[in-house]
Amino acid sequence: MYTDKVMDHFENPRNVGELEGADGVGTVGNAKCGDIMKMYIKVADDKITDIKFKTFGCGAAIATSSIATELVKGKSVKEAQELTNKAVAEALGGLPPAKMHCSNLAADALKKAIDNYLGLETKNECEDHHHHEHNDFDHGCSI
Amino acid sequence: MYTDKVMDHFENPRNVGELEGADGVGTVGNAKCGDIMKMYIKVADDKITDIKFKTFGCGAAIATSSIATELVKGKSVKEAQELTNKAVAEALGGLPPAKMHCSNLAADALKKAIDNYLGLETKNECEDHHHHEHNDFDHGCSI
Amino acid sequence: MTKVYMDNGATTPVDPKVIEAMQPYFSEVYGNPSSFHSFGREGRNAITEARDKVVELIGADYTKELIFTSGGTEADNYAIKGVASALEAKGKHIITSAVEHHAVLHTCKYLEKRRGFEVTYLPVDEDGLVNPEDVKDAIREDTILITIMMANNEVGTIQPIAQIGEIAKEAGVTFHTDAVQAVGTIPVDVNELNVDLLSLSGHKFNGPKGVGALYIRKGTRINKFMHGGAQERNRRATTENVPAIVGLGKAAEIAMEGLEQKQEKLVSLRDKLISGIEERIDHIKLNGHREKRLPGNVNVSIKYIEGESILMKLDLAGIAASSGSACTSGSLDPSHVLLSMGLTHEVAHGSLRLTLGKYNTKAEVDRVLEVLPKVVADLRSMSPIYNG
Amino acid sequence: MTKVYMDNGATTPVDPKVIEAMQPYFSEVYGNPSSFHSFGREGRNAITEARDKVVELIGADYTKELIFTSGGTEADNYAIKGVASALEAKGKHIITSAVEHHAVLHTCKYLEKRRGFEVTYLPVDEDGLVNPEDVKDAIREDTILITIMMANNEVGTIQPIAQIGEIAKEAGVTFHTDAVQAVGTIPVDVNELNVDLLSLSGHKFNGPKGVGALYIRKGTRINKFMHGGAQERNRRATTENVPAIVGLGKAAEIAMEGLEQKQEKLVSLRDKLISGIEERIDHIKLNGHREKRLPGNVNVSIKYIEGESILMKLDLAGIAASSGSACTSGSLDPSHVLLSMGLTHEVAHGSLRLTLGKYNTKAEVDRVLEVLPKVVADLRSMSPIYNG
Ligand SMILES: Cc1ncc(COP(=O)(O)O)c(C=O)c1O
Ligand SMILES: Cc1ncc(COP(=O)(O)O)c(C=O)c1O
Repeated sequence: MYTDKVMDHFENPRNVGELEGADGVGTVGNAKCGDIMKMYIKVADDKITDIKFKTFGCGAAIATSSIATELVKGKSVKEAQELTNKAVAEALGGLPPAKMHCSNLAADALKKAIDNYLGLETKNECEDHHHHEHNDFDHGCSI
Repeated sequence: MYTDKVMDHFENPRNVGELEGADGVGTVGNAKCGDIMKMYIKVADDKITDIKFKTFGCGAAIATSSIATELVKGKSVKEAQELTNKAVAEALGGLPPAKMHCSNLAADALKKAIDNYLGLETKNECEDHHHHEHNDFDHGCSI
Repeated sequence: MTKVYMDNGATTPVDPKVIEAMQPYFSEVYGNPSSFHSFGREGRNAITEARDKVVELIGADYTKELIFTSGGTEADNYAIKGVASALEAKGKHIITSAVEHHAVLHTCKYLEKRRGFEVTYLPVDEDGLVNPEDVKDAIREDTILITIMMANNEVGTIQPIAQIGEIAKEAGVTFHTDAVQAVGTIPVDVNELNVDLLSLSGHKFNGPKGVGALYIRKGTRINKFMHGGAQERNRRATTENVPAIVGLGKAAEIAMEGLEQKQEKLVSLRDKLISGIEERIDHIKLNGHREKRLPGNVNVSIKYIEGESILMKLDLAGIAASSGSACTSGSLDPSHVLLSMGLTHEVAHGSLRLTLGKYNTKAEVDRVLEVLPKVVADLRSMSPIYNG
Repeated sequence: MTKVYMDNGATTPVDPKVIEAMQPYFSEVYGNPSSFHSFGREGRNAITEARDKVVELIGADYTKELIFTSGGTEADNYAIKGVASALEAKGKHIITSAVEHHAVLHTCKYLEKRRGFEVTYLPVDEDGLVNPEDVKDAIREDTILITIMMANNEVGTIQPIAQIGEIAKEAGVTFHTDAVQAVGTIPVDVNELNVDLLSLSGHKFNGPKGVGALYIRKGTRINKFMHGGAQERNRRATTENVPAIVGLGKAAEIAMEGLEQKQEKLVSLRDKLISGIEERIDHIKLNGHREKRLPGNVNVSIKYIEGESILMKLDLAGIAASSGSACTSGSLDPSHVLLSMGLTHEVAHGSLRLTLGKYNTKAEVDRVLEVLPKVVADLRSMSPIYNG
């Protein structure tokens, strides 16, 4: 179900942890959604010099968080802002369709951390991401 | 599905054939019903001295015809008249439920042969025996 | 006694290569394919592979167009009830034929009796063929489904499905075919046939019993038949029967590779059997179309005698066959197929079906040709309606 | 890596003795049981024997009360839709519980949405128990069916079925229980339980996948689910899946002989596992009733972490388990069972189910108790909501 790249980032997540004295912190999701991602960034010379994450969530959530930190570390703030959830999924060699929306929020978390660094307010993204219509018959398998 | 006794009478039917100069001949069933039995008897001193049958029908029809001839050969006409389809089935060690009605007509054929010997008229039994109610969903398996 | 099995239309022995393919999935790779872990993953992958093979066998475009079922009957029930339920707001008229398998006929009757549908049962000609023009004429404003079988299980007649499919397409009516007797024995291509739905069953082509599939063309509106978990992309609930599905996949693979060869072999055995019977026994009638006919199907009415007693005599000689006589099913009327083709009850009662499979041999055909005439002579000598 | 399979609630490996029993029915005794000849007869006899064994396992009075199906889901669909269809003229109200398997819940939802039925979903307490008084209170004039599962597949809670059965009996309402998780693992007797209908499934007790059965008490009014041929005494169409039915019979026989022993073993492993987890990991919650619980079921919520990632870590260590987290199913809400028991989404997301089977060992329990605490510590260290 998951690519080798996802498994690698799940087993050996890069940049896990908190950053004391972070310049920006961003959180998306909530436990009700099943995923919470928290990103910490340090910025110097308009560059992301350090980045760490903490994630409550499934394998995809952890792997996307991990690779996102790798993708932007050392990049300019502007480049980091341009990172999309889609690009994150692609960097992992793809995600299962079911995971594309609900666990692929790392770029959003990063954006919120940058906004926080830039002094902007943003809303929690969870509602948007999780409450697309779904039908009662469409539950998973209980086995 | 069939008892050994049925199989024995099917494989080695007793008294098959026609009787030239029969004293009584009786036929029941018709090809539409799936079974036709024809019984020939010779009577002397109020006894069934000889009996033969011809049957178009399934295994049960052939076996019941055969054993019925055996059961009454040498018996008095009165005794032969008292033979029932049920007694015929019992003599064979039983018949499958589905066969109890539609292929178990040997006693009726015999009775008609006796009636014929006695100079009585009887109606064809087929209609009575075959058109009990049945439901459309109750067909056999086509496989 | 050497036994001869000529009832391959009823079911076939499982190919040893199929049994071998299934074997690991009972107690080694036994995980639930919906499970998250490695045990489940392996089962899931096995299903994917099997699906690819079946999809290829019937020429479908997408793997997600194929849903595994518990057999041909479930595929037929799913197709007919599923479309009926999805489209009943649009119309409640269904067109089928008088010679369908009971899995189709009784499902249609259920819709008539309990769900307010109207069903047209098209007649067939003396060879068992449906006339495509009749289908065209039967289509109404409220027709939501046409279901006509590809090949008849009793008499082997192959219907002009591609033509009917074209008519259905033009009229915009969903078209289902029960191809249970066809798949694995003759070429089947869902696109050439213009079908939206197609039923198949594993045990008819040397696959396992208890597994089949319904092809559902992308875009076809259909509701569920089996409610529950989200298996089969949420279209058919129940824990996937992995070994059986793997077996069906293997059977499909084997069938595809050997299709032409199998067909040729069956046709040659079949024609030998037919001409042999016609030479040796008088007062017989071949049922079904002589050319548009399943490669392995022989169905003859043997006049003046009754089917079950023929089967019993053959069985005693070690030969397995079947009959459309009512007496084999314990019901009262003989085969609805034979009656629909215009046979009298009397002649229909005396029908004998010999269906060849890939394991049958020339020697077995010879054996049948040796035994059958004796059986017939024997029974006719007992028959009050035979004046030989 | 030695693998540990603790997902027996999802499915179980087939007992080698069951595989052995099935073997001849693939390519030796392959005849269609509805066929007339010796090949068919042998299959028919095998089915009769298998039926006797399953009937004995559940204490039914008559063999004809048992109909084989393709699994638990079909048995549930058949029971619920079949009774609904037979009795809809009498009433259109059904009572069930909020914690049923989807095979029951989604079937009820279908009847609500498409067939005009009204369904009462009874709540459960924090242990997952239905209150029989609630059942009593929910019965109306037009109630035609009560369907409450015997044992829950996720949390293992065993319902007071005999009591509910008595209430149903008194009220004259047909009562069905989904006993898929119970049969073969705990004693099940249809008469003691006062049930009219009972579903079971082979693959949950070391029998084959793709086969199950519905017990139908003599006199119960029920219509068909699968239309077609007259198999199973004209109650369920489709060519009988002989090998699977034989396998189910063998599994029933084995289960009956070893029931007490199996139960004792599972309870001891289960309790070791539960107390071991409770000793080693903090911030956890046992889900389901502590005593009224399936012998092999362990279900715990591990706070501050999410179920799928727990499963992944366990899987990497060779341990197969399952979770009620939404993330394992690709849906959005976690287990409806856990939510119905009052768990918050957050806690429900972190649930872990370990289900023991007859092949699990003490050493395997030890292995889980060694690995799991590390997995939990590891994930908690990554969790933004854990302040260890
Ligand atoms: C034409 C046809 N349709 C449907 C079926 C039903 O298939 P199954 O027995 O796999 O349910 C059969 C055979 O039994 C068949 O010959
Ligand atoms: C309680 C319960 N009911 C029904 C089912 C469905 O059974 P099957 O997968 O055999 O269709 C299951 C398991 O999947 C179950 O645990």
